[in-house]
Amino acid sequence: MKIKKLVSGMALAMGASMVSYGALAADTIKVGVLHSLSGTMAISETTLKDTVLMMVEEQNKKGGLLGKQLEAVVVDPASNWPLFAEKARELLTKDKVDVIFGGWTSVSRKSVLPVIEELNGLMFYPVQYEGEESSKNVFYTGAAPNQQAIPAVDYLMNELGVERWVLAGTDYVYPRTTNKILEAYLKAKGVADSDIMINYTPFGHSDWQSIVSDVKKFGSKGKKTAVVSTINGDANVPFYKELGNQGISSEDIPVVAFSVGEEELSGIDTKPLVGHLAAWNYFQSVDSEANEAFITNWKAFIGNPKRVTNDPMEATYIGFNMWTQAVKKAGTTDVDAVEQAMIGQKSPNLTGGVAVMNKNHHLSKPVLIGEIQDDGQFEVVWETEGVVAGDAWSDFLPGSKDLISDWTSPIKCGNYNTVTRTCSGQNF
Amino acid sequence: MSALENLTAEGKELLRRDQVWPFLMPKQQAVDVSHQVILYVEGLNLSFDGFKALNDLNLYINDGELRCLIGANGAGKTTLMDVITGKTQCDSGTVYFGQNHNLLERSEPEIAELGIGRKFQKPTVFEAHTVFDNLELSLKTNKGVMPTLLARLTPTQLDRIDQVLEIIGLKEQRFMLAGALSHGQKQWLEIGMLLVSEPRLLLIDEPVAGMTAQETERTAELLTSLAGEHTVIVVEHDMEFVRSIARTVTVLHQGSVLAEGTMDQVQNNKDVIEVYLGEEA
Amino acid sequence: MSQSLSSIARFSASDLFKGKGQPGGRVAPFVAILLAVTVLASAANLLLPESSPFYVSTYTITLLGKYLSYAMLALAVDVIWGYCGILSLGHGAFFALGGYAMGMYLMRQIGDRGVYGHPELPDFMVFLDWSELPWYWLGMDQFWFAMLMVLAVPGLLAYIFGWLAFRSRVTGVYLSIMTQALTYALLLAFFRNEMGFGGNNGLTDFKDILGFDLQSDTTRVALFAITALMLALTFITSHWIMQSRLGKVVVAIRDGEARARFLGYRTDNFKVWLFVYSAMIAAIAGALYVPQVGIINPGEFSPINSIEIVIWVAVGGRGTLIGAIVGALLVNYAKTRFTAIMPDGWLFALGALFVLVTLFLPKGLVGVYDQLKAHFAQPQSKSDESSTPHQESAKEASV
Amino acid sequence: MKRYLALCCCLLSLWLNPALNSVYAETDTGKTSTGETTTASSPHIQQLLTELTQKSLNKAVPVLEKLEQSGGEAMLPLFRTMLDGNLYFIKANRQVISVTKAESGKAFANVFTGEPLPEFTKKQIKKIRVNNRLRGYLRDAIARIQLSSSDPAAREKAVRNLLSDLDPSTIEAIQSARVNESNTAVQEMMDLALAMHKLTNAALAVDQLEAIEALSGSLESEVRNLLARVSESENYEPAVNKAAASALVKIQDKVEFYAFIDQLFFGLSLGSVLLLAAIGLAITFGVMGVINMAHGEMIMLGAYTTYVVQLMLPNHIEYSLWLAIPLAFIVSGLMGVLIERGVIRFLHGRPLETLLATFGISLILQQLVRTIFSPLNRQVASPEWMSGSIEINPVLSLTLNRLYILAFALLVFFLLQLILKKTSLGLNVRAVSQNRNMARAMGVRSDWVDAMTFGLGSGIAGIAGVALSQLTNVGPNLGQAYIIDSFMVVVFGGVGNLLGTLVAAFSLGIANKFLEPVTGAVLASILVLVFIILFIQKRPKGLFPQKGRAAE
Repeated sequence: MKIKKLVSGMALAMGASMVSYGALAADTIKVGVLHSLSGTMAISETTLKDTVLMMVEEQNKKGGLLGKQLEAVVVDPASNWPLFAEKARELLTKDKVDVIFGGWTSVSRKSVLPVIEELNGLMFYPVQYEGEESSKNVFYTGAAPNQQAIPAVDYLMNELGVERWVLAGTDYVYPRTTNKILEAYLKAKGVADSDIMINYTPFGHSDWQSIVSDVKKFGSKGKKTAVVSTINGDANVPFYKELGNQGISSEDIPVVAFSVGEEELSGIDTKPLVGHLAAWNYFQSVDSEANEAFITNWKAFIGNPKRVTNDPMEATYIGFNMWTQAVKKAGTTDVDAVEQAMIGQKSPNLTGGVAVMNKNHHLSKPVLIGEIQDDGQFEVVWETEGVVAGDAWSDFLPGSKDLISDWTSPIKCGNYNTVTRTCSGQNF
Repeated sequence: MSALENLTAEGKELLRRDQVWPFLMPKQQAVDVSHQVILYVEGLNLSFDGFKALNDLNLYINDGELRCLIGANGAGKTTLMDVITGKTQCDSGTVYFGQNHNLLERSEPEIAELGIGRKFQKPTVFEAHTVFDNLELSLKTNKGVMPTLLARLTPTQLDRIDQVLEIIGLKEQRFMLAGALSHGQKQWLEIGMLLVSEPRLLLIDEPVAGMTAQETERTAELLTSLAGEHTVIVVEHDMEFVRSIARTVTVLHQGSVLAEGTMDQVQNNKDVIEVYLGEEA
Repeated sequence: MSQSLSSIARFSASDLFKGKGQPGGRVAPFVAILLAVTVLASAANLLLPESSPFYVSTYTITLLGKYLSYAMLALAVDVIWGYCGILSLGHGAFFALGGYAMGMYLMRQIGDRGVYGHPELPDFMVFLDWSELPWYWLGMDQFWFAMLMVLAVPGLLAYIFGWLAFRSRVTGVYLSIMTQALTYALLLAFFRNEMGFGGNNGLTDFKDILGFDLQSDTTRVALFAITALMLALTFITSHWIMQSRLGKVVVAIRDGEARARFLGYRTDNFKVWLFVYSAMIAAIAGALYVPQVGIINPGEFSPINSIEIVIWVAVGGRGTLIGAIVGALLVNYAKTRFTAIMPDGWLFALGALFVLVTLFLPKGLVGVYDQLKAHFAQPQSKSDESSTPHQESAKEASV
Repeated sequence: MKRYLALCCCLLSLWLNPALNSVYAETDTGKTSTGETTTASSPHIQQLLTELTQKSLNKAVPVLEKLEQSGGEAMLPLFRTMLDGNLYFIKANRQVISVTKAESGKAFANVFTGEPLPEFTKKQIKKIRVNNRLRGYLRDAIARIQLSSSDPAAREKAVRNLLSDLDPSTIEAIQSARVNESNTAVQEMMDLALAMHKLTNAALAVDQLEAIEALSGSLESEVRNLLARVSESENYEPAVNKAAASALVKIQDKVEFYAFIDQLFFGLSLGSVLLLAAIGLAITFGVMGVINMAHGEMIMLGAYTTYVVQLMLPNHIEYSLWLAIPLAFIVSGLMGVLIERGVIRFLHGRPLETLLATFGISLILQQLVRTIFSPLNRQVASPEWMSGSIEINPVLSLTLNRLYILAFALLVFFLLQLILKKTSLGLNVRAVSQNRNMARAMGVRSDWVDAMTFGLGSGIAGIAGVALSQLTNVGPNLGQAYIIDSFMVVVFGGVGNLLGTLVAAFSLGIANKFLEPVTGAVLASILVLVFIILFIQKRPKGLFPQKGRAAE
């Protein structure tokens, strides 16, 4: 019978501890931070958590927002995708946060999406992604494929005269979609089927011998060849090492990567990488006053003069600034009001110029191409003239070329089919 | 063309009306002991890494006989039992149970189902079960998965268990965990498990190790009373014990039969004396 | 005679609810508590206003539902490990397969409400340019068929794997490593986008189940209640099985497989049967888990997950059904609390838990509880102890 | 246990502190060679140099071309410095200088003479940026200039670099260089270039056929591409088309043969990695019967040891590995002994429980590393002698690091065999593994043997970590990536049999690499896993099972 008491006691304790959270005074504006602090994604996401905390601190120094202080609520979804949904629900129902900054992987965003839409929350997603999505409740401050992949290919094609293409990626949705878009784009530009090689590898792939040797063979056909890499995280180091060891230099076959930034390079011996490329909307090396200030603040905040900044951090920075502006404009943190106020918000980029939030919840940003230097930084070698508007639905995919996203009246829809004039797949 | 012929020939063979398909053939047939021999072991060979554990071993056991196997360590006694019960595969040779059951083709449970029970050298009982449960599990019943799931003890079976409990003297301990029994009691329990399963052939490996003199005596009594209705093969080192029960004794040496006969015959056998010179025989 | 007769009859259904001292004695109270908590929590969510201090939020309900499906998963592992001594490091695979089957049904229920508005294809197939539904997705729009698959696919996999493994006597450590390889191979396979299961993203954005909106509180409460009921049901069934002669054979196989074989039990058949049974419970747990958390992806196949399940069971006490459930609930609750307080410390705590439990609590918390109870009960009656051998035997765990 | 952990924390942090304090600086590798000041200081060149500092990236090529034409060999140091990204100019007078990293900050020097210059502040100088196009040009230019280099290898390389772009001026240069060339390899390469030129430019079919004759058998990709073009081109006579096609087929056969060898090498190399990762496990698992789930973390510790060694000796990267190998052995080995003494000895005869306990340890170790070194991957540099590859011919080159690791794996394997076969420790280990009680009765201190065995197995895993640090990321998840593969290798090979582990590792490696081109990397690993699962069903004891009663 004692077990009974134990079990019932436990149940009660569990119930009580959960109930007691509900009612907390709301004299602050709560900012939810939904980034993994443990597990495989902690490497990348912890930085973004710290960025949000830094922004919150700065905002509070400026006197807060609407006369209230900001309060960050940090939870740890532990790189576990179902846990993202659970923690999002916790943030919205228990902590009643006014906005969430969070997510890194696509799957984490996909996991959170139904919850955010059900509970009408507001989330800022700061990482480059595959597009093909536009939710009323999410603002995408990272790059869409047309803000990263397509300009990069343009650069290779026009500036370096690349004719043969290796699209190498880790086997998940972002590389798949990006490569689909690129393939369609390249073919539209007249590249023959036989001049495109597509290759997928598993997460954390470490034995690149065969693939690099294939790339080498593919590149020895007398036409200028480049690798467009959507290889994810950990797999990059062995990939570049193998490239270096098999004698493929960046002049022979340049690699342009979309997932390699300053943070990733800080753990790599960059010697074999020098000259390879990356496409982002931000590089730490960009010389601008705003950037210098940001970097100084960041190093001071984190207490480590060697820490680097990267593109998702800038995306968080822009997202946060836009949100504060939108809240000021709306005069409230009410999600619907802020959502409408967000559209058209302008915020200076760290790299110069001004980012604008479009009707499709994506940003207009400049695109930069940088070459990796031996100090782990990028040297900008090319940039777009003016800004590129993020495109939620790619024009190069058959399924989505008729879709647009427009969150202003009268369409007010994330995936509006311009042919059938219908709006589908909305969760509210 | 010839392939086609082969195929039709095979097809014809397959459809012969005078034969039942092998997999449809009932496996459980009564043991055929019309020649009075219940166990035929012929030309058995087995080697482990070059060591010949069994070397062209031949052995015939009559139905209802009580046979003792003796021999030094490594003579192949336990290995022989392993081969008979299907635990170990031999390299060559044949083992028949009665005239119609080739034991080498069968797995341990099938051999057990044929009615060959075994007691191990080291007492092996289910320590996490009670004495009663140990016996219940040993009952001669349908041992398929579903019948076992739905099994209920019948009054006859209960009586049988009670009876055996009486025989092995563990009536008091019926609800005690087998793991809590003394060594001797475990020996008895294992014998009880054999009894309750009503086997045709009992293979008993060192039954009296760790028993008191009194218990040994009772064991001897029990084993002799079993012979006749059952066939019993006993492996034992205790010569006193062997003398007290044995009618026929087989001496194994280096994996083959060295001598066979009554205790006295064996003891006076020249080869045996030569091999065991200076030993107790 | 009559005495032993009654001892045989002790497993009849009515006795389940009045047993004393034996593990059977835990069935009735546990089921009663479980159902009571379920009813109270559901009522508190549906009937009370949000302002009431006793209101239970939907978040809590969903969380409880998740815990309960984990408990069911732990039960499945316990049945095969605690009772039969087969340490499966791949039960996460069956859980995930069940989850995927349910996920496929839920995906099909979306119909043309996907973002691309395709009448049949799930979104991820549309943007991968698939023109038609792969054959294995056919029929998954029917609830009954999907539920059949929830049981059939993991069951079949368990059957094939078990049949191959147990027949050739792969045991102990080898088996554990093979089960781990199995779930690892499935992990890699489900990561592949060509498999048609949504790759890394898995299946998500579910809308409704059997026509009920998955977002509504009522549906969530209902799912929670169904999970509780299924847990109770599988608990009672497993208890009944473990008390039957089959259960005894299973324990006998754990402690002396060779002996059981010499008694005429085809132990491989028993093991396969139990393995399939256990896999099916895991699959049901997975199927209940998915609609509640709203996503299923290959991460569930990861070998680490499967090992974690084992530790729930070890913490609670293997070889006792209640132990597995208590372990799963406690560890998961601790995980939820701990990761919120100190995310870095959690892995230290979890790691230490593994080491300490194996070193000092081989019988888990239930073992400690029993020891304490026995300690306090000792002066009263010694006969009580001797009449409860099953309890001892059941939690005796030698592997 | 806790005490041990605390102790090891202390040790690690003690280790780390001086390491963190010492500033990481790269060795001075880019030495500027001396050049001829006279040419370099001519006013024309000075003007061009100033122009170079003013042009944007994409317009720098013409300037460089002029420099090459007028400066010739004297421009070599300039081009090299620029290629290395070390070319700067002083903002004030637009004079180009070379800036290289040195032990104490930066070294400033005259580009051409290498004369040291006074220090400049960051604001005073500006880098002349290079991009890939410039690098490509510079490399070609250096090659052209080097046709008259004194090093035959450099000359050969120079000619090869020119193969892809044979314009009349280069051909002229090659022709004139050919006359004075004495080295046969360089001669052949030059003849090849001339033959290629002849094939494209000769008017007569006879000459073309002769050129094809000269080209057939060459494995250079440019030659293949040219032959392929010729065989399909309508500008040539059919006979020439045909000859080119048949020459191509001949080359293709050769290429395929070498591709096969290449793949075999890949397989062996993967196998050697598997062997290194698994061999320690083969000892702890095979000999002691302990399922050490923390084995991967022992590898990880070895890799981190390499990192720490490099951190402490930033100027001796070349030798760091030699120091790291024994240190990694000691660190991982000690950790292994700690684990054995603290946990595993209490779990004797309960292999499945060692599995759980060591899994817990692996979580703790991972988190420990995360706390101490941060969750980010750490940077481990490869020494020069391990970078690059041995080029056997244009289609077959064996990467040096893989080659070294292959040799190293075999060396470790044979050393281990030697230890087990020839030393008293080995004798004791084998005795205990075969019959613990007997060994104990014979006076073998089985406790001690267990600890040593576990330490040995873990130490070897640490060595594997040093090797892996040269191939892959050094991060907290390093061990996880290899643990399942290691178990597969040991189980497949047969527990308790080192030779089995060797055979298993190489056959799995090779199988994986031969499957990969057909099925893709993911499916290849799945297929290998499924194969092992099925194989174990068929032969539960692996490839080389232990026989006899001891195996029961």
